[in-house]
Amino acid sequence: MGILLIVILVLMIGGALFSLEARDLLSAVIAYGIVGFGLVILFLLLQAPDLALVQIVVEAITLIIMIAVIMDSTREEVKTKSKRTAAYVIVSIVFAGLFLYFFNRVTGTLSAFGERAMRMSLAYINPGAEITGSANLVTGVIFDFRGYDTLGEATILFTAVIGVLTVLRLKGRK
Amino acid sequence: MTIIVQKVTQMMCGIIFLYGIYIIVHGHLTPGGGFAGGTIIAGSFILLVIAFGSEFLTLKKEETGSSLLESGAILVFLAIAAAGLLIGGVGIFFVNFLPKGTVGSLISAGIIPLFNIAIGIEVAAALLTIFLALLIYKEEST
Amino acid sequence: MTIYLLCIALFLVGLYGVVAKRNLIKMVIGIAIMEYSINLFLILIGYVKGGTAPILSADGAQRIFVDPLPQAMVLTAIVIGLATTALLLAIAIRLYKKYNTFDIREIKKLKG
Amino acid sequence: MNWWVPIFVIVPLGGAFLTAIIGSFSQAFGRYFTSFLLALVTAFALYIMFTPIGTMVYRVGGHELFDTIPIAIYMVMDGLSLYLLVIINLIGFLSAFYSISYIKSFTSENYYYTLFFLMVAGMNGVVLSGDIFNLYVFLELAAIASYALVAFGIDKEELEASFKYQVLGGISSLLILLSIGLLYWSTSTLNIADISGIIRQNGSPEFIKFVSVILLTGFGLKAAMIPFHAWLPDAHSSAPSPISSMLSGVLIKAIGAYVILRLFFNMFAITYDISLVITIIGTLSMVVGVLLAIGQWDIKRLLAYHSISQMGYVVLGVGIGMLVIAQNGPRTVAAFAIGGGLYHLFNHAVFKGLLFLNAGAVEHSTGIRDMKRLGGLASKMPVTTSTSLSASMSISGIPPFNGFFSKLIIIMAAIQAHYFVLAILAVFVSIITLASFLKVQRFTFFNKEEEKWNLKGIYVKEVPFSMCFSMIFLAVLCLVLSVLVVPSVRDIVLTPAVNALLDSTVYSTTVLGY
Repeated sequence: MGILLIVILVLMIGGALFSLEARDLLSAVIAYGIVGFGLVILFLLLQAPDLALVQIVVEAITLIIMIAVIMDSTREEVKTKSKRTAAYVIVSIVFAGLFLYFFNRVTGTLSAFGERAMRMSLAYINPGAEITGSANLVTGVIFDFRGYDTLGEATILFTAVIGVLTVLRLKGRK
Repeated sequence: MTIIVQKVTQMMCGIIFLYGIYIIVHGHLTPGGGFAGGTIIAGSFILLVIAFGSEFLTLKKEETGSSLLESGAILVFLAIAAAGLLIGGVGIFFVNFLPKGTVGSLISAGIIPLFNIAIGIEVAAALLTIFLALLIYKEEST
Repeated sequence: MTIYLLCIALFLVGLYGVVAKRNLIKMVIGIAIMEYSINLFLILIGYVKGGTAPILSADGAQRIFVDPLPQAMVLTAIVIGLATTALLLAIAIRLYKKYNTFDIREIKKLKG
Repeated sequence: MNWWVPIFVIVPLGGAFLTAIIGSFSQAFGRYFTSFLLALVTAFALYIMFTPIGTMVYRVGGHELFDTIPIAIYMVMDGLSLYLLVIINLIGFLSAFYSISYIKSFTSENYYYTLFFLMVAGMNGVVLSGDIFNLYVFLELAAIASYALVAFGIDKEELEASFKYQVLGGISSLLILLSIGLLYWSTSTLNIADISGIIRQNGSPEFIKFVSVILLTGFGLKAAMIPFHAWLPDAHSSAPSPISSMLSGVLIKAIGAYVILRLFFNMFAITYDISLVITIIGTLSMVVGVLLAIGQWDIKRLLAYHSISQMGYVVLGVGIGMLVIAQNGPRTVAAFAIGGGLYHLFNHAVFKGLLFLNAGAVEHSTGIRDMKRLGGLASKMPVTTSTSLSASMSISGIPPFNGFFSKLIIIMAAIQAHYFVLAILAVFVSIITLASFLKVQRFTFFNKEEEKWNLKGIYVKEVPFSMCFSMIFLAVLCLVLSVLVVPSVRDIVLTPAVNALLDSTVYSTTVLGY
């Protein structure tokens, strides 16, 4: 399975790079879709069907909204006047390399992929179903053990709606 | 949109809507739950709006309605959570005060299905409101 | 270990998009990509070798489950990401209507 | 059971949802409801502050420990949280009351008050949270509400400032989430007290340093410390004035500085390196912020740069305390320095809140923010002028105003800890601040050009009652807060907050109960 994960992840990185470099905004948004739907497959492979379900619909709706935003705009990106000198590229590559190096170094001592010991979630798995009465343990965690987080999360969505309505008013001042 | 798209949408929309409800109601048994189901329901409405288009005034009315529905649903969510403060005299926020039932049956898990339904309505209304707000803005500003 | 590094590489690609790109939509995409990579990172942490999705089946068989807590966290993070993206896009379309461009340098130039 | 702990989150959230529903039928509802509810919450917080009850630990959902592992989300109300709660709700109440008149010139007031409630709820949630992921969720709530509020006027500058703020805020949030993931990978728990216990025992120093740097970058962006300050001047000067006062007065403290204090004192063991980095960041913010402020002529932009500088004082005071603790220096000196920093935090919330409200009053009456075009408002707007004068004296450290005492404490602590350079820098910055605010006073209010307004045909008059009330209240607070130097008052208000930080292991033992 490890190989499959890596192949999909490399595809996602490629999609992300293409999306950021594409001239046409519509192709950028479509390529961004590759990343999102790749993530759906990874979620399924990593045994998170709840998330795959949420991600696939959220991704679809985000794409619809994004396309609605760019559809009747000048989609062609303005040409950059070669400000991106070689030094700029080198600095970003060096930064990325250093970050990855340090990340690799400090996480080398941590548990390997798929072998982490559980602590807080022990109680969520074994007696979890008895405590919450929910057969889907993730739902049990979301609405019972960590229901308070879910309240915050629902409120954030509410905030975003009010924010969008605020920003899209036609007139701000009387 | 063409007649083909409209006919297909007409046939599919109800099924998608029902599927969303199924996902919400079975949130504590199968993968999914309020968030996934709510997004699916919002998707079915968005599909309808895209396929058929709509009068500007109708859109405006729908937007007000869905925005109100959203606020109401999240208020209900908060009320159920805060009811734990009053019930039983122990004063615990987010306590699961209803009987749990047997694990695996549809009516079980206490207040979790109620939370799922409230969140489902909230998410569906929220996404629909965002979409409609963008659509209305594009019509108004041109 | 490779998989974690690739995940962080995806994060850095998103960061590159946010920092280096001057187009509002590209910047939004960059933020969204960073968001995705962090979601994936959390799920990778929660994976247990040979584990199955944390849902009790009707037959009552004992299985190894993957960690449900990161899944709950990622669900929250997805919704937060959706909220951020929606608000950013609303402001982007508003700016577009005012300046007729998504390019942040043009916007600065027009503002004077 | 301490059933009232979650009230601080439930009440503002309920207020927000009610305002969204009822406010869409009647615009006036939110106007009065917001001030009313926030006044109640403030009174409640003050009542708890003056009732000695010690640290409160509240388990949401009521789940007990499972084999000594905390499984519920914890809400922790110790001295520091309570101190921040009072500041947030007090400034929130006064800003909301000020908004009654100020926001009348905008459309869709109900959205404004809903977002205002949500921002306050988010900040209350952050300071009460004892769980790092929960803290992140409420931090995002406060941040997203503030993004929308910055863009509330939907003019060009506001939208652009909001976009910039959102992009940088988004990066910082994701860096915070990345470090939460790393911490969860290493410790398999999310409870701050539990994480603290585990990484103090067997966390590798390299790993902790890496996570600390990412966390410091994330929260430094939220708190607008100097290398990460780019968004603050735009966002804070474009927002409506009551919101600027909330952002500068409270938000950067509650979701930036407070979390840095909580995590680096109570979660990680204090090390010399991190203390040094925090002190350097604080000093840099203090010096560079004020230097950037000198050249500004836009009154709100100038205030925004001063916010960076004054937050530098707070971080400097706390950083000196950390350095002393890290070197096993005398605890009294550490307590003195931390106390000075926290005292300045409250003072800054009060006088910077007031200064932004003054700027808003000037803008409300004249429609101008550029100081070169203002002047001679002293006789026309007596309340604004006098309150602004007291706030200016307070921020530049003139006795007997509160700013003088907190700066004095920080400088004395720096001398006692033998950081003479830092003490001299703090005095130097204070002098520049004084010069800068002399300029504000001279060009905005005095300058003897009263006829100018009549010539321009702008009829300038004093602002309405609700705005005057908030400004006078804060001006009085500028004087009253000086009593915090009196030991008996300080022991009630400030000392519990300092003690919560001073003993870095007490937090985890109190929260977990073993």
